[in-house]
Amino acid sequence: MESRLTPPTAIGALIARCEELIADLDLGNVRAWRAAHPGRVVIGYLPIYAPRELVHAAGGLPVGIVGAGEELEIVRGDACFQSYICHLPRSVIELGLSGKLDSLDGMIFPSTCDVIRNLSGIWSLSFPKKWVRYLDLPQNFDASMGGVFYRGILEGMLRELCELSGVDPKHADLRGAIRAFNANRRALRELYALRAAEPWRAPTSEVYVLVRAGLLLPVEEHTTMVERYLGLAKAREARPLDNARVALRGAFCEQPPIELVKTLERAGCYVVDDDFLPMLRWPERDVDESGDPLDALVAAWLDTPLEAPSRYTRCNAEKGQVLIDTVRSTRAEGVIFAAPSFCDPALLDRPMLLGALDRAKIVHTSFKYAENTGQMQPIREQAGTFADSIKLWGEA
Amino acid sequence: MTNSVVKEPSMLLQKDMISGHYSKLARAEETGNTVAYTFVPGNLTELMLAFDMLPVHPEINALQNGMRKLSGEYIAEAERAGHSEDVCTYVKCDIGMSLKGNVGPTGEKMPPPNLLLLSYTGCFTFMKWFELLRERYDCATTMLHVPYQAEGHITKDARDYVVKQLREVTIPALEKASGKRYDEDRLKEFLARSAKAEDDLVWVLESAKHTPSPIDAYFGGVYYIGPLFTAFRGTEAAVEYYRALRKEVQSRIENGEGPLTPEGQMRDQRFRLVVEGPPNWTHFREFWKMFYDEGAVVVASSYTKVGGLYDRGFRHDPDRPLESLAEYCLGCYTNLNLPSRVDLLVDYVNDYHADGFLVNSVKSCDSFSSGQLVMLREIEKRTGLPGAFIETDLVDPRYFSAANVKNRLESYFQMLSQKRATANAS
Amino acid sequence: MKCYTGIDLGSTTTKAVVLDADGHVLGRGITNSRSNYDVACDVARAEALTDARFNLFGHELGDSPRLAERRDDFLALLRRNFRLEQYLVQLGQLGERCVMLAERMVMEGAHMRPADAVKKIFEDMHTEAANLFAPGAKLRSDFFRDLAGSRYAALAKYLARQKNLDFEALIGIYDKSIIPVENTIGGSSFQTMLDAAVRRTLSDGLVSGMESELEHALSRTLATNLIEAVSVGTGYGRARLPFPKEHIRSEILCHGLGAHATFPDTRTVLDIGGQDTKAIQVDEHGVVTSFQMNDRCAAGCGRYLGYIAEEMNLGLHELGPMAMQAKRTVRINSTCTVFAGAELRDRLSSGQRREDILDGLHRAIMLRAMSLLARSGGVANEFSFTGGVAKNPAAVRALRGLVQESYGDRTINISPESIYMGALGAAIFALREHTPGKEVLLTTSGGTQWS
Amino acid sequence: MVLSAGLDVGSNAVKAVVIEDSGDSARVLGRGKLKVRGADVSDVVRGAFESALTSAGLAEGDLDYIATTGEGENVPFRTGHFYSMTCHSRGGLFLVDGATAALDIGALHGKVIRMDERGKVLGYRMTSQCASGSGQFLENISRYLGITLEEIGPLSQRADKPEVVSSICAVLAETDVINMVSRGISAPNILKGIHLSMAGRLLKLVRSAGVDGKIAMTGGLAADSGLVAAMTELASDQDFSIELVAHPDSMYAGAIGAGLWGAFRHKKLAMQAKGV
Ligand SMILES: Nc1ncnc2c1ncn2[C@@H]1O[C@H](COP(=O)(O)OP(=O)(O)O)[C@@H](O)[C@H]1O
Ligand SMILES: Nc1ncnc2c1ncn2[C@@H]1O[C@H](COP(=O)(O)OP(=O)(O)O)[C@@H](O)[C@H]1O
Ligand code: SF4
Ligand code: SF4
Ligand code: SF4
Repeated sequence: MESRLTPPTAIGALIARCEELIADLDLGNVRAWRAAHPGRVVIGYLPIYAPRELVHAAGGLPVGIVGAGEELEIVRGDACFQSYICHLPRSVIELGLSGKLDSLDGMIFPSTCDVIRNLSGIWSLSFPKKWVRYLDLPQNFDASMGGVFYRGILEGMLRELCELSGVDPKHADLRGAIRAFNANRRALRELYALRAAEPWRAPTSEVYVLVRAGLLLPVEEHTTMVERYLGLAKAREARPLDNARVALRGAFCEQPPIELVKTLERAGCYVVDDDFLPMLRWPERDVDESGDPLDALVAAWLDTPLEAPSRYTRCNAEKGQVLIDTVRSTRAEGVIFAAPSFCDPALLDRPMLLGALDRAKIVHTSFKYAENTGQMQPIREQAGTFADSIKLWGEA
Repeated sequence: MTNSVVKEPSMLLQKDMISGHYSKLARAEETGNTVAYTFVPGNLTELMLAFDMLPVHPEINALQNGMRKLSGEYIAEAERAGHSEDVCTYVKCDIGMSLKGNVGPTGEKMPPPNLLLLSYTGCFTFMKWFELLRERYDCATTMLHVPYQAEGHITKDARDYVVKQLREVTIPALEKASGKRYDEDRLKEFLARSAKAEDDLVWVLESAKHTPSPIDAYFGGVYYIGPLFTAFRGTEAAVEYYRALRKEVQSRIENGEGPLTPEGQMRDQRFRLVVEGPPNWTHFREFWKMFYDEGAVVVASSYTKVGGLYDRGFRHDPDRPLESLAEYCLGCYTNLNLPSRVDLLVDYVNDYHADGFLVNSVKSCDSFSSGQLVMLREIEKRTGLPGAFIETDLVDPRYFSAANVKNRLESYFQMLSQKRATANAS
Repeated sequence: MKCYTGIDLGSTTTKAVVLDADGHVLGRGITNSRSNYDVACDVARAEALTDARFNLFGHELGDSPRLAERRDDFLALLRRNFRLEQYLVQLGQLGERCVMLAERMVMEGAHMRPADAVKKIFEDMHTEAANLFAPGAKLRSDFFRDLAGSRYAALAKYLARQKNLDFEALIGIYDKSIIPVENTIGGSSFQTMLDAAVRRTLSDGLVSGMESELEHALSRTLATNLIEAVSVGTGYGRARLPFPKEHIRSEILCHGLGAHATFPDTRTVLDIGGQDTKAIQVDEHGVVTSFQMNDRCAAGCGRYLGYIAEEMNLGLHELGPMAMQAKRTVRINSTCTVFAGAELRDRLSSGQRREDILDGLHRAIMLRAMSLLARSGGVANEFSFTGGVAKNPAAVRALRGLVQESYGDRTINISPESIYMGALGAAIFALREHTPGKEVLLTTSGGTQWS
Repeated sequence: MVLSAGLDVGSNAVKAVVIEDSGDSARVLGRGKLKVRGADVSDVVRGAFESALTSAGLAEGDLDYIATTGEGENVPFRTGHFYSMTCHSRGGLFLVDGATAALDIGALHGKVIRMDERGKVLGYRMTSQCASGSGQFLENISRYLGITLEEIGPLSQRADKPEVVSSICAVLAETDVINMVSRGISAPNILKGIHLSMAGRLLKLVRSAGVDGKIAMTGGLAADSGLVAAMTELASDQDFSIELVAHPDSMYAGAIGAGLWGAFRHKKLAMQAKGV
C-alpha cells in the first residue's frame, strides 16, 4: 500500500530551505535583507489580507506574520490573552516582546477580526515608537463609498510608508510592485493547479512550506523559488497513491502546524485545495497593471470573489459558492473544515459553509487545531476515518 | 418576604416600557408595523422610528433570556445545530431561541424581521450573526459599515463614508422595507428628544461622583442605560423615564443614601470601584450580591457606554441629523481603540475617586475581552491602584463558577482592606 | 501556654502551623486532605501540636547538660519511632477492614483464599514497617494512605501472580478500606503512642543511663498546656472549616503574608498547589498588591504531577529527582491534567526517554506559572516559591531557568517549609487578631532551630 | 472461510479478537483484553493477542489477516490498519443489528458515529480536547470512592437523589466529588450525578451528529450499565427517541470491526491476486 515518495534531492533541498526560513523565529533573512538595504523599511502585516504592493513600492520589504508555529514557548503571550482566545495573537505578542520582531519598522493589522483589531492597540501600547496601522478594509463594496474610503486609506498609508523609508512618493513605483506581485501570484496559481491535478507530484506538505516561505522572502526571490519548484516537481518520479482527494477550509488566519498537514497525508488524504495564507494568494487574478495603480488595488479588494469569514457576503446564495466551485474544479471528494480553536469568524461561518456543502451533496468533516497542537492522534483518527469512508464507499 | 426583591420605582417604569414593547412586537403583524432586527452599539433607533419601524435587538433578547435562565437551553440548541462551543454565546442564544420557535423572553412570539439592519459597530461577530439570521429568515438585509476608531478619534473620511452609506444605502433600504418616505423633519424631532434624555442619563451616571454614591453604576447602571440604548431613544417615554430617574437619584443624594440593591438600601460603602466589561446575566443577582455584601459599589463602568459615550459630550443633534448619527455609530465604546479605552478608564478611576478597578472578562466577547489583560496592567501602572480580574460569560451558565468568582472577589476586597489598614497604620 | 493556629485546608493536603505569643513557630503538621474536612483539619492540627510537643521536649532536653549533646539524634529517632507507632496503629485498623471485606469475596481459580492472602499481605507489611521508618530510609510519601497503599499494591501484585488471584479485586479491597480508616481519628492517645515510641527508642540504647532525666523532661513537656487562643483558616476548603467568618482568610493573603514573614524582602510570590496556581505581588509589609490565579482549568498544577507519578508508579518525592536526570527537555504543549497519562504513554511509545519527558512536563507546568506571573506584574526581587510543588527539585530547576531567561538575576527563595506558607500566614493573622499590629518576622532559615 | 484478527490498541487497554468470516456470516472465536497502565505497550499487545488466540484455540500462523485500529504502530506484525471510527461503526453494526450509529466512549474521548445500513460512516462528532467527563475521570473517581469498575453501574442505579457535578474540568470535578463526600452524599448519588452530567454531554453529542433510533454502544464504557441507564433516562426526559443498546462484546467493537475489515480486505486482495 505505502509507496515511498522520495523527493529528488533538489526538491528536498529547496523544501529544507523553506523549512529553515519558517523555523527561524528571529527572522535571520529579514535581518540580513535589512542590513543589505540600509534606510529601507521592513513592514510586518498580519492575516488575512494587506496590499503588500504599497510597502514594495516604498522600497520596503513586507513580511507576513502569521504566528510562530509550535516551537515557541509562550510566556508573555499567555499573560496578555485569556485561555479562550485563539493562539495567534499570543505568539505574535511573544515574538514582539522577546525582541524577535525588532527587525520590523512597523506593522499593519488588517481588519480581520476583533482579536487582530485589538492586537493593533496592544501593539501601539507595547511599542509606542513603532509605526502601527490598522487597515480598515471596507465591507461596503461600492466604488463610490467603500472604494472612496479605501482609496483614502491606501493613499495615506503609501504616503507614510514613503516617509518612513525616505522615498519621494512621486518615485514610488506602485505599478512595478503590482507587476512583481502579479507574477508571484501567477506562479502560486500554477502551483495550486499542479497540485490539484497531480497531488503526488506536489504534496501539500511541500506546497504549504513553499508558499509560507513567501511571507519572509522578497517577492521576486520567492517567485523564482516557486517556479523552480514547479519545474522540478513536474519532472519528478512519482506515482499516485490510493488516497482520498479533499479540500481544506478554515485555516485562513492562524496556520496549522506542518505536522498537521503531514498527518492528513499520512492518514490517506490528498489535499487538493486549501485556504492557507490568503495574504499571499489574493486576489486570485491579476491586478490591473495599466490604469491608476491605487484604483487597481482598490478594485482588487472590491471586485474579486474572495471568500473568507472576515469578508461580508452580500447575499445567501453567495455563501459557500466559491468553495463549491473549487471542489468541483479540483475534483475534491470531500471537504475538511479545520479551524483554529476559538476563532469566531471561522467557527461562526462554518455552519453556513457546511449547509451549502450539504445542499451540494458534498461530504465533509470538521475539527479544530491550534498552531502549536502537539497531539495529532485525534486528528489522524478523524481524517483517517474520513479518508477510509471515501475510499471504501466512495463510488457506492 | 424571603423572595421579595426591592426595586426602584424607575425600574418598575422601565419594566412596563419593555413589556409594552414586546407586546407591540407580538402584535406587529396586526398593527401593520414593520420590524427591523438591529444591534445595540451604533443603533439607528431614531431613523427607524422615523419610518415607524419597530426594532428588535437580538442581544437584548439574549441577555433577557440569560436573566430568565432560559439561555442555557437555547445555547444547547444552537450547539446541537452545529454551532461551536467556542463562539459568542449571544449569537447562540439568539439562534437557539429562533430555532425553538422564536418566543421572546416575555413569553410572546417575536415577529420575523422585515429588514435586517446591520449597523456594524465595534464587533465583527455582528456581521456573522446577521449572515446567520439572513440565512434563517431570507429577508432584506442592509449593511452599514462603520469603520473603527483606529487613530483614537473620528476622522472626517470615516464620517463621510458612514453618512454617504446612510444616505445611499440605509435610508433607501428602510424606505423599501417600511413603504414610507424618508422625512428628515421627523427624524430631527426624535433626535431632539434623544438629546434631552441623554442629558439626564449623563447626570445620573455622574452622580456617582458623590460620596456615598447614590447609584451603582454597573449593576444599577445596566438598568439606567436600558431605554436609551434600545428601542426608546427619541421617544417621549424615554424622556419621562430619565426625568423620573433623575428625581429618584436626586432624592437619594439629598438624604445621603446609597443605591438600592435587590435586598434594600446599600448602607456601608467600603470600596468604590470602576468596572470594565459586560456583566454576567445568568447569575446577575448572585454576582451583584458578591459586591454589595462586601460593601463594594461601582462608581463608573465602561459597559454603560456601549450604546454611546454621552458623558464625553456626544449628543444626538437635530441640526446635523445624519452626521450626528454617523458620529454616534463611530463613537460607541467598543469602537474605541485599546489605548483610548485605557485613557477613558484611567480618567474614570481618577474622576470618580475609585479605590480600585475590576475587569470582568467575558468568554464570549473577543471585542471586549481580547486585550483586557494588557489594559489591566496599563491602568494599574497609570493609577497606582491594584486591579482585579475575573472571568465569566454573558449568557452561558456553564461559565459562571460562583465559587471561583467569589474567591477572587473576596481575596481582592480583603487585599484592599489590608492595604488600607497598613496605610492608616503608617 | 497560649498558642495561635493557622490551618490551610488545601485540595490535596491540609497544613497547620502553631505559633506562640511571640510569633515563634511551635510546630507544623500536615496530612492529606480527604473527604471529611473536619478530620483533615483535626489531624493536621494534632500533627502540629505533636510537632510542638517534640520541639518543647527538645527544649527541655536541652536544659540537661548530659543529654544535650545526643539530643538531636535522639529526637530524630524518637520522631521516627513515633511515626512508626502511628503507622502501626493505622495499619492494624486497615488490616482488620481489609480482611473483613476479603472474607466476603470468592475468587474462582485462585490458589489461596482472598482473606488469607490479605492477612498475609498485612503480616508482611507489619514486619517490614520498622524498615520503612528506619534511620536513613527514604520515605515515598508523608501520608499513611500512600505509604501503605504502595506497599500493599506491591505485595498484592506479587501474591496475585503467585496464587492466581485477581489483582484488581485486591486493590479494590484496599481502596474501599482506606477511606473509613483515614476518616476516623486514631484511637490511641498522644501519650500512649509517645510512651511506646520512647520505649522503642530507649531500647536502641542511644541514651541509656539517662532514663530519669528523660522521664523528667517528658513529664515537664506533657505538663505544659498548649491552649489554642485563636485559629484562622484558609485554603481551598476554608469556607467549610468550622470557624467563624472573621477567622477565615483568603489563601492569597495568607501565602503573601507567610512568604513575607519568612523572607521579608519578598515582593513576588508564586504558589503552586494541587489544583491552583497563584501569582502574588506583595509590598514591604507583606500586603498583597496584585494577584492572578488559574481559572476553572487545573492544567499544569500539582495534581498533574500526581497523575504522572501514579502513571509511572512512582512516589511524588521521586518524580522530581528522576526528571533531574534528563539529557534533553522534550517540548510538551498540553498540560491538561487528565490527558497527562495519555501524553506520557504517547511519548514513551514514540521512543523518548522517560527522564526527558518528565523534564518537559515540569517545564510545561512552569511555563504556565510564568504566564500567571507575567499577568500579575512580573517577577520582582526577591521572589519566593511556595506550595507543595516547591518541594519538587525539577520544578524548581525549571522555574529558575525560566526566571533567569525572562527577568535576569533574581533572588529566589525556597524554604524547606514552603508547603506551610499559607498556614503560616493564617497563623500570623490569628496572632494579629489577638494582638493587633503584631509584626511577625521569622529567621530566614524559616523555622525554629529544631525542625 | 477467512480467519482474521482485530487488535484495538487503546490508550487504556488493548483489545484483541479472532474472527471467522464465512462469507454470509461471521463470528467471534476468541477475545483478549489487557490494561496498558504502567506496562510496555508492545508487551500488552502481545499479551492480549495471545489470549485471544488461546481462547479461539488457534495459532498466529492460522490467521489470514491481522488488522489494527487505534495505535496501530505498536503492532509491527499487522497486515493492515483501519481508522477507529471505520471500525467502531462496523463492529457496532455487527453486534447490534439495525443500529444507525455507534457511540464509542473510551478512556479519553467520546465519539458518536452515524452510519448507514452497511456500516458506512456518514458523519461523526467527537468530544473536545478537554478531557472533562471521560472514562478516565470516572475511573479516578471510583478509585477515590473505593469502588471497582464493575460496581459503578449497579451502584449508580441505586441512586435516589443524584447530586449534580458543576465543574467542567475533570480535575476540579474530582474536588467537587470530595466535597460531596464531605457533605455526606452517598456514593450512588455521586456516581449517578456524574453519569447524568456525562449523559447530558454525550446526548448533546448524539443530537449534534443528527442521530436517532438504535445506537450501538461500543468502547469501554458500554460496560457501565449506570451510564447507559442515565443516558436512556435523560433521553426520555428530553423526548429524544433513541434506543441505546450495549452488547457483552461492546468493548471489543473496535477490534471486531478491524477484524471484519481485515477479512474483507483479505478477500479482495486474494481476488486481485487471482487476477479477478
Ligand atoms: N514531597 C513532595 N515532593 C514533590 N512534590 C510534592 C511533595 N509534596 C507535595 N507535592 C506537590 O504539591 C502538590 C500539593 O500542593 P499543596 O500546596 O499541598 O496543595 P493544596 O494547597 O492545593 O492542597 C501535590 O499535588 C504535589 O504535586
Ligand atoms: N464495567 C465498567 N464500568 C465502567 N467503566 C468501565 C467498565 N469497564 C471499562 N470501563 C471504562 O472504560 C474505559 C476504557 O475504555 P476503552 O474503550 O478500552 O478505552 P481506550 O480505547 O481509550 O483504551 C476506562 O476508562 C474504564 O474506566
Ligand atoms: S485565528 Fe481567527 S480569531 Fe484568531 S486572529 Fe485569526 S481570524 Fe481572528
Ligand atoms: S462578540 Fe461581543 S460585541 Fe460581538 S456580538 Fe458577541 S457579545 Fe456582542
Ligand atoms: S480537563 Fe484538562 S483541559 Fe479540561 S479543564 Fe480540566 S485540566 Fe483543563
